[in-house]
Amino acid sequence: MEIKVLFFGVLAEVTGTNCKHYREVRSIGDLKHRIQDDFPEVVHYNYRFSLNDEIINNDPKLNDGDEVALMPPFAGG
Amino acid sequence: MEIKVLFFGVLAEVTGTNCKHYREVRSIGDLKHRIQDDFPEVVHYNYRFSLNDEIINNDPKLNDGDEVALMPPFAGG
Amino acid sequence: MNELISNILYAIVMNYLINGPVTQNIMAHFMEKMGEKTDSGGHSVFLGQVRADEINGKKVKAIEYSAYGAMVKVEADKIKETILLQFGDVRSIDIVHSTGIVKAGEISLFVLVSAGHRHQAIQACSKAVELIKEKLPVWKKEIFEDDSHEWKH
Amino acid sequence: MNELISNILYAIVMNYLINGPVTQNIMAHFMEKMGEKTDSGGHSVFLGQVRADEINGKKVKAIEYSAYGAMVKVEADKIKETILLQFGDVRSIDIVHSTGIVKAGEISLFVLVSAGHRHQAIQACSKAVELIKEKLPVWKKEIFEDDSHEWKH
Repeated sequence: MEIKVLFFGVLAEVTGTNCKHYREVRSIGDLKHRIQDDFPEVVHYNYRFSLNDEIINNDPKLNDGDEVALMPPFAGG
Repeated sequence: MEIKVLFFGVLAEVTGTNCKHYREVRSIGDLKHRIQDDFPEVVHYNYRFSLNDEIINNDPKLNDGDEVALMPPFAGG
Repeated sequence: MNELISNILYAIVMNYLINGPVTQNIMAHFMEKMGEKTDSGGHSVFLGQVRADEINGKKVKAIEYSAYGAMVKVEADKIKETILLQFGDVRSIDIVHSTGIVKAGEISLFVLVSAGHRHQAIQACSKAVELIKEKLPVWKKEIFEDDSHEWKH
Repeated sequence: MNELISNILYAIVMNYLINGPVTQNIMAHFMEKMGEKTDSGGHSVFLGQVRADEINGKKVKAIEYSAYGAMVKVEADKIKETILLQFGDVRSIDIVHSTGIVKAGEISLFVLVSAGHRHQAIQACSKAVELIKEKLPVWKKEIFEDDSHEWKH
């Protein structure tokens, strides 16, 4: 299985990427460790996860084709 | 002395005039009677007086050249 | 913009009244000026529109407004002062009100308030609209499709 | 209006986002539609403008916005539903937000709420603006005159 991870705002800047694919990642908790291994600097930032366009507060299982985003606090307007 | 009296809104309609001059009228109270003599129908309507662009709640003396208006409740917007 | 139009717009800005509806062109004039104030962060606009109400089976086709022009000027100036005193973040207030015939679907009142931040822009615009309704010496009669009319209070 | 422009406007209406500032032309498009709803009595518009703030002696010349487009669509649809449920007199809600570069003095957010009567138009527009700030996945960085930048939270 493969999922797509999007980085927004300051997290796109500090990771140097907008998008990265991860394979064989079972849950958001699992993914969070994988991302921190790749981009240690993200631990310094405040962010939430979304899964398929919905903000999540729990630790759901991930499925093939899922889209996850790392979202710093919103600042629209 | 002569003053100018303006009629607005429904009062312009029921009196059939926008403007009438009155001579030798000493106060708003005095003027009110003179207007009611000329246009008895105004007693059926709710209105306030203004004197020289200011709403008045008392009974001031009138002076030559004053402009008085009879104003039904406002309905702008 | 040619000189004639510019003079007409100047008269509206100074006297608050326009004969007929507040057109898209007039609104555009005020909205184009917004960007000049680069210390503004929010603009709140209110537009009053003539509604095609149905009253006792008769449909409103237009409203005819009349106004006491000299006193509108005095009162609208006061409203602007009041708002500027109460809302320290407000940078500017524009008010345009129609006189004469305004058809259903057309705009009869335009209020634009610019402020440094959104909350004061929105609150001040809302307050200005309430003061306009309460204080401006303007009267209206609804004109129905059969050309009969009724004064509104 | 030619077909290309009409397609661009349709995409804005459906997706809420536009690349670059909300221009006078785009605002005019939405404001021209207002008169079609002759049961509307009031329209409340909010415009968010990029402010030329000075921060530590450096002046903001622009803001660069980025957005999570798919989620903006989901969240803005939800905001519209929320407002329509809460304010029964509201007839329509339009929202346009910029992505990319918007210069100081330019408009980055346009919200237009039409209602039967003024109070609900004004309150619903204010509520929509708060929900947009809270719920839309949009990020911004201020770009200074020396081309340095700072992320805003």
